[in-house]
Amino acid sequence: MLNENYLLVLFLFPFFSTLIVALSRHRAAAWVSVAMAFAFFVLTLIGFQVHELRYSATWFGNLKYGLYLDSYSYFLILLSAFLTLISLFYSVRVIKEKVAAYHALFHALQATVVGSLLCDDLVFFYIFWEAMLIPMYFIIGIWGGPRRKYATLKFFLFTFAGSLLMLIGLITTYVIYFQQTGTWSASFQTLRDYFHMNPMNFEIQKWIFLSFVLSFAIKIPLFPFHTWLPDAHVEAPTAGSVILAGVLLKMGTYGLMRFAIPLFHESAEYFAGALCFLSVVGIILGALVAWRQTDIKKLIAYSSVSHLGFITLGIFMMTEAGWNGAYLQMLNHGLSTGALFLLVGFLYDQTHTRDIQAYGGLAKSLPWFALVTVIIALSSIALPGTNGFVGEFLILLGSFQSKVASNGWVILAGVGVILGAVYMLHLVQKLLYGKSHSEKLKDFGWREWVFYVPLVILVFAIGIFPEWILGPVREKTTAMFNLFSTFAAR
Amino acid sequence: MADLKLLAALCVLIPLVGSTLWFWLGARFGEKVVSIGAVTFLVASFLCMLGMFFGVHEAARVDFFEWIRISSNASVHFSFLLDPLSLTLGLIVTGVGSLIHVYATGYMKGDPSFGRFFSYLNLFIFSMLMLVLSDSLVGLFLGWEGVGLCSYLLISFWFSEEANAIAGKKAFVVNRIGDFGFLIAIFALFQVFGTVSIPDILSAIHLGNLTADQMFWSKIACFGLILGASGKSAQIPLHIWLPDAMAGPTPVSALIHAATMVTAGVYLICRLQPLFLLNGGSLEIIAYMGGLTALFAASVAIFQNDIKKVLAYSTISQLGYMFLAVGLGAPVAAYFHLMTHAFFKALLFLGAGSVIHGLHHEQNMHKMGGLRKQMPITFWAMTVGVLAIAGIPPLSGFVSKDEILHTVSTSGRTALSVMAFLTAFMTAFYMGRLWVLTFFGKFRGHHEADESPLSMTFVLVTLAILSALGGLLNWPELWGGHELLNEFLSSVVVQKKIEISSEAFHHSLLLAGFSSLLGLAGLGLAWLRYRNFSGKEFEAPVFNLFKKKYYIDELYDIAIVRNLKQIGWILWKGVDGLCIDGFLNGLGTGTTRLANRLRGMQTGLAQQYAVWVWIGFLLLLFGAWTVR
Amino acid sequence: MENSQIVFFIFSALILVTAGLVAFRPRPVESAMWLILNFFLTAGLYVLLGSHFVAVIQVLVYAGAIMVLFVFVILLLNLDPRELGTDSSVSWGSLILFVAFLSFILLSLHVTTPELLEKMPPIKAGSTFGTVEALSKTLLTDYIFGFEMAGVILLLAIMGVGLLAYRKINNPRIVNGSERP
Amino acid sequence: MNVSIAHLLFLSFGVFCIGGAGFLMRRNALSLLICLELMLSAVNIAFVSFSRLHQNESGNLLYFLVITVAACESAVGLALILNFFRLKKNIRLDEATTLKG
Repeated sequence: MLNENYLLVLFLFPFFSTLIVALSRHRAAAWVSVAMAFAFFVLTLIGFQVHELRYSATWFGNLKYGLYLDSYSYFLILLSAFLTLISLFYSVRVIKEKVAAYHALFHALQATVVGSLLCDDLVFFYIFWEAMLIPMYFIIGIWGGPRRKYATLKFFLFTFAGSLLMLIGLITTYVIYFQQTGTWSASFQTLRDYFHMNPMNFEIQKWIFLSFVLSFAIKIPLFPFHTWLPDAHVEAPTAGSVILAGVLLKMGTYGLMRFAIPLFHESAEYFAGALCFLSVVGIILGALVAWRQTDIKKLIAYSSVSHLGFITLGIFMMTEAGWNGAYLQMLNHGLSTGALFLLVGFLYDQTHTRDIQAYGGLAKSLPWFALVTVIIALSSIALPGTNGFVGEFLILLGSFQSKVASNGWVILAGVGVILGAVYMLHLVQKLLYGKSHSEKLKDFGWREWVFYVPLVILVFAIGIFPEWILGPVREKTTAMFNLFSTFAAR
Repeated sequence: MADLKLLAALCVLIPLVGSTLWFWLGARFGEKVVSIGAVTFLVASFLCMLGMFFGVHEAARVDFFEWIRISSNASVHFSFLLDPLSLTLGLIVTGVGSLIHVYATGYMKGDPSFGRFFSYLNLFIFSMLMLVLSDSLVGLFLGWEGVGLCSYLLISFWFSEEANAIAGKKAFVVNRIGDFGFLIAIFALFQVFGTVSIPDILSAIHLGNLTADQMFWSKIACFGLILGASGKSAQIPLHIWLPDAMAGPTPVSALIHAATMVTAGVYLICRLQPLFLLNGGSLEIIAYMGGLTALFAASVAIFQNDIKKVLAYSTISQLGYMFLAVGLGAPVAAYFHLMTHAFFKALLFLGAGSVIHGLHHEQNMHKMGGLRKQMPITFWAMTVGVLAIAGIPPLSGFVSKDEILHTVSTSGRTALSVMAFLTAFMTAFYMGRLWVLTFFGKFRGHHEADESPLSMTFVLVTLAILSALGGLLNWPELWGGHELLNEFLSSVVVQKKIEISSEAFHHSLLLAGFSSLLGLAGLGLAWLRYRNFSGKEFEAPVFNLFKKKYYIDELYDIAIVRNLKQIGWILWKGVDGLCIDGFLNGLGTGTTRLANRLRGMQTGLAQQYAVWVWIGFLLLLFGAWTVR
Repeated sequence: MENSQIVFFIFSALILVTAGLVAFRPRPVESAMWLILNFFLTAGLYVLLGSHFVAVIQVLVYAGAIMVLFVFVILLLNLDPRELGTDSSVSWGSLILFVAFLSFILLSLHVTTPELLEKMPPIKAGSTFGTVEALSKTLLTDYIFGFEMAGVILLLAIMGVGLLAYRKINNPRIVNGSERP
Repeated sequence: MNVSIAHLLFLSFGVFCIGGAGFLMRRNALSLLICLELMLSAVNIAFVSFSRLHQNESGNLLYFLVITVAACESAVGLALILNFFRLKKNIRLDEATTLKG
């Protein structure tokens, strides 16, 4: 059986691999990096049976730090490990310059992501949360497209501005805890347990909650803080886009589910209506704008805005089924959007254009590419049987029974389901159908199949047997909602 | 029970396995393997279905595994409900499906994507069976969207033509609008009953005792379901996709867009009939929607020149009949018409396909004519189909349509009656027109026509026999028959029995006479008008309205699609670009400008900095002093 | 008025005058000379305050060593007025205002804390205050850390100056003391 | 000695102000350094006075630290001036504007 040292290993491994990759020689770096990513993936898989693990130690003096793993963090770590593995594998052939640095940055990113997912301590969470920006900043800034300077600046400033507000909220929480108890603690568990028993003054709590939500909303990104996303995606290298969409955006929703709402769920219920409104606007705006894009990556980026709107809707509606669905949808979106970016990257590497008009009739020359694209697109528009459906269905079904906000929002969000089909099929039609004018492209080789096969299998595996994820997640959600309800009963 | 479970699983999984197989094998092993394999698989599935049909006496539930657990006491299962309603439609799906597979092996010969075609077709059969057999609304929804997907894939099967791809997209999106309604209905029903299992919902309705709030949500559910059904079954206002769907290969049109998928809406309403009975107003809506659609589509069908378009509008019109019947509380009649329609409309489509195949993909009826000599088998099969749909006794179409007309005429709704009879007449007329234009007169085309291969004609003949004799399945008791279907379905749906009396007998005879007279009149008129066709159609400004399908496509385009596109553009450039980014970039440039101003302070002269330090020190001192 | 008081005022006045001369004589060499005088006077003040050892150090190190360094550099550079540049004309008004402001604060301190104006108590008889012994004891016990730090700072300064001097030779822009265009 | 600490502080303050004024107004680097020495000396006066007031050695010790700093500062400063002179052929501080923003 795994003990808490497993957590320590899990936590430190990416740092270790960053070091190894950074120090390895130019030629070998890429494969060393893939091997390390694979090792980490296997290491993560080992923990599959783990439901809850806690590790706590004293750093020096009074400074304690704790690691905490449960199903909420576990599956995101798994997703991160998986996506990092495939995107690094994909990059082996694509990235030829500054290889070691590139791969090391991805491992560093992994380290920060895993760090912030495992942290039980708000201060450490904040540190990793901020540190996440740095590797991404360099990945986009060095290996990015022509407008990368603008994109990185925007990306950095947006997210940074948000997190500063969170820092203020965090310190306030910290101080209030001290004022009321006379001891210092930044441990999330301690704070949550305490504030459940002794709720904060609502006026203050409201503002702290908003500061947290703003920070997470920018990362998610929730309307109207989403405009950094299309620019960042367009300029990022393919693997960067995969990780950005697949993992980094999830950190925002994870933060909501893990920190903001459990600590301040009174305020969450208070603001539910407004936040659901923003989510729904995001869903519809993302879908409509995605429809009008000619740049494929931008289209996918806006589709992310739309999808993340569903996730936040599920979260803010504060129902158990909605949360389970939202969590599952986080993973689904990571897989399907990651795969879409990889597919676009596959085309871009051959043609060096992302203009949707430049393609057409690819189904004829690239039948296997077409097959995978259609399957992933279907997962993205939530066709039953694919993973997207289970998540979206649970979100909408759960939210429909919400007591904190009107279920009219769900009906409006349902319109987003229709529009989702519109833009995704628009993309499929423009890429795959019509007159073929790109005959010379090569179809998938073994390298592509290595990661598309698991992706496609996962799409259906989650779509038809979602319980292997939903089961552990539901346990966690139920426990959390029990806590909320005891609070409401008092 | 275990056997039943195995049969059910096999019945559904065989087409699914086939679907993946043909996609892989199609390119490698050539047409022969694929055609034999696909047909064998489907026949195997049909046999499983038959086994279940005879193995199940009462309704049976077959549970496979838990799919999605919603909460601790509610979950969605992959499970089947085997009862008369689902088994009958299942038989039609697999039976007609098998026939059409056989037909398609001939029709699609030589197509480079032969394997892909059968892969999609098998996938369709899988989805349709999921739709029909599923015991939960969510499982039904899986099939519901699955058939929509297959329809999309098959409509845009020849994707090199941009128009086909667009038609496929249109079909999918319009269907999605319906699916949205369905989804909302599922949520609302879950809200009321706390379950998504159909039998559980129905038994809860039987128990009654719904609060006002629950009634409200069940009403919402009804509207959602109507929207869903109208999307899938191409009723007004979501009918626009079906005519365009004719871009797909003809076997597809026969299987999906005539015999099976489009009837899913009728099936859904029959399935949940108690729910609709709970909200009488919704049934009224269904009836009027059906009646209006029937009349509207028939009027458009008269003016179409594309042989498949005529049949497409005819399908819409006949589906309207079914909705009309369901809405007036005669689900068995609707179901009966659904069955006979599956036979004769599949026959008509396949016959049309045979003609198209013979003429090397010519679909314009103006370029046909006199084909009865070259294609005798097709001609005779089609003749049966035309007579059946026109309602000439004693063919199947007559019997089923007569039941519907009977229901309408006794319902006391004059407007609906007028619509129904008018439609009956128009149906006969446009079918006569099609028949005459295609098979009589002089040949007006370019290519020499040949009779189709055996695989196709065999299917035509089989379907012709079914269309002719299908009426026996539910021959009215009034006329000495034995209402097999009615009896069979009576455990599932509620329909008022027609009392056997001499008065009713007279009424029904009168009705039958009138309706067959209408049919004959329509056919005769068409014969007179088009026997010596010279390329001249009816010309009048009014008819433009019919020719242009009441401008509904254009209306939607202007009112919805363009506006949405416009909104998308405004949201992109206006909200995202101008407002949000404008504001933020403004913040950025503002900061830069301010910094440029303040930069002047940074002269590089160390002494000036010292002055600032001095001033700062002074202010601090002053501050400290005032605080004191 | 006592003698010591008179002496103190004379010294104070002289210190202030020399300070003014240091600050505002145009040529650096004059400033340096006045500064040496100023340091001597300050040493005298320290004697009055009873810190004899400090006074000695003031003369030896400050006036002797450091100021010699200054004078030496001045001689080395041998600047003409053009190279010295014109002094800025910070308005005298603002300066006076500033001085007035500070004086005001000090005066108000006087008003609020009159104990500052009390005469300092005389040095107790037998006290070792100001002797080398007392100073060195304190320096090597209580303030040993500061003492060491001072040493480190000096070392760093030596290294810094060395570095600056070293760079001069290696700087390619400067050959034989003159800048290459 | 029969003066109050305030007298001594006034003296220290006066010298400091004069040094500061010189520091701010002179334009040649040498005078600047000299004025700096003056300011440090003013601080020294204050330290030694406090030492006298409390009759312990702390103030005197600080005096030593200050002259250490003064020595370092003048050594480094003069070295810098020499370098500056080599570069610019003068020691006019208004020419040292490389850090202009």
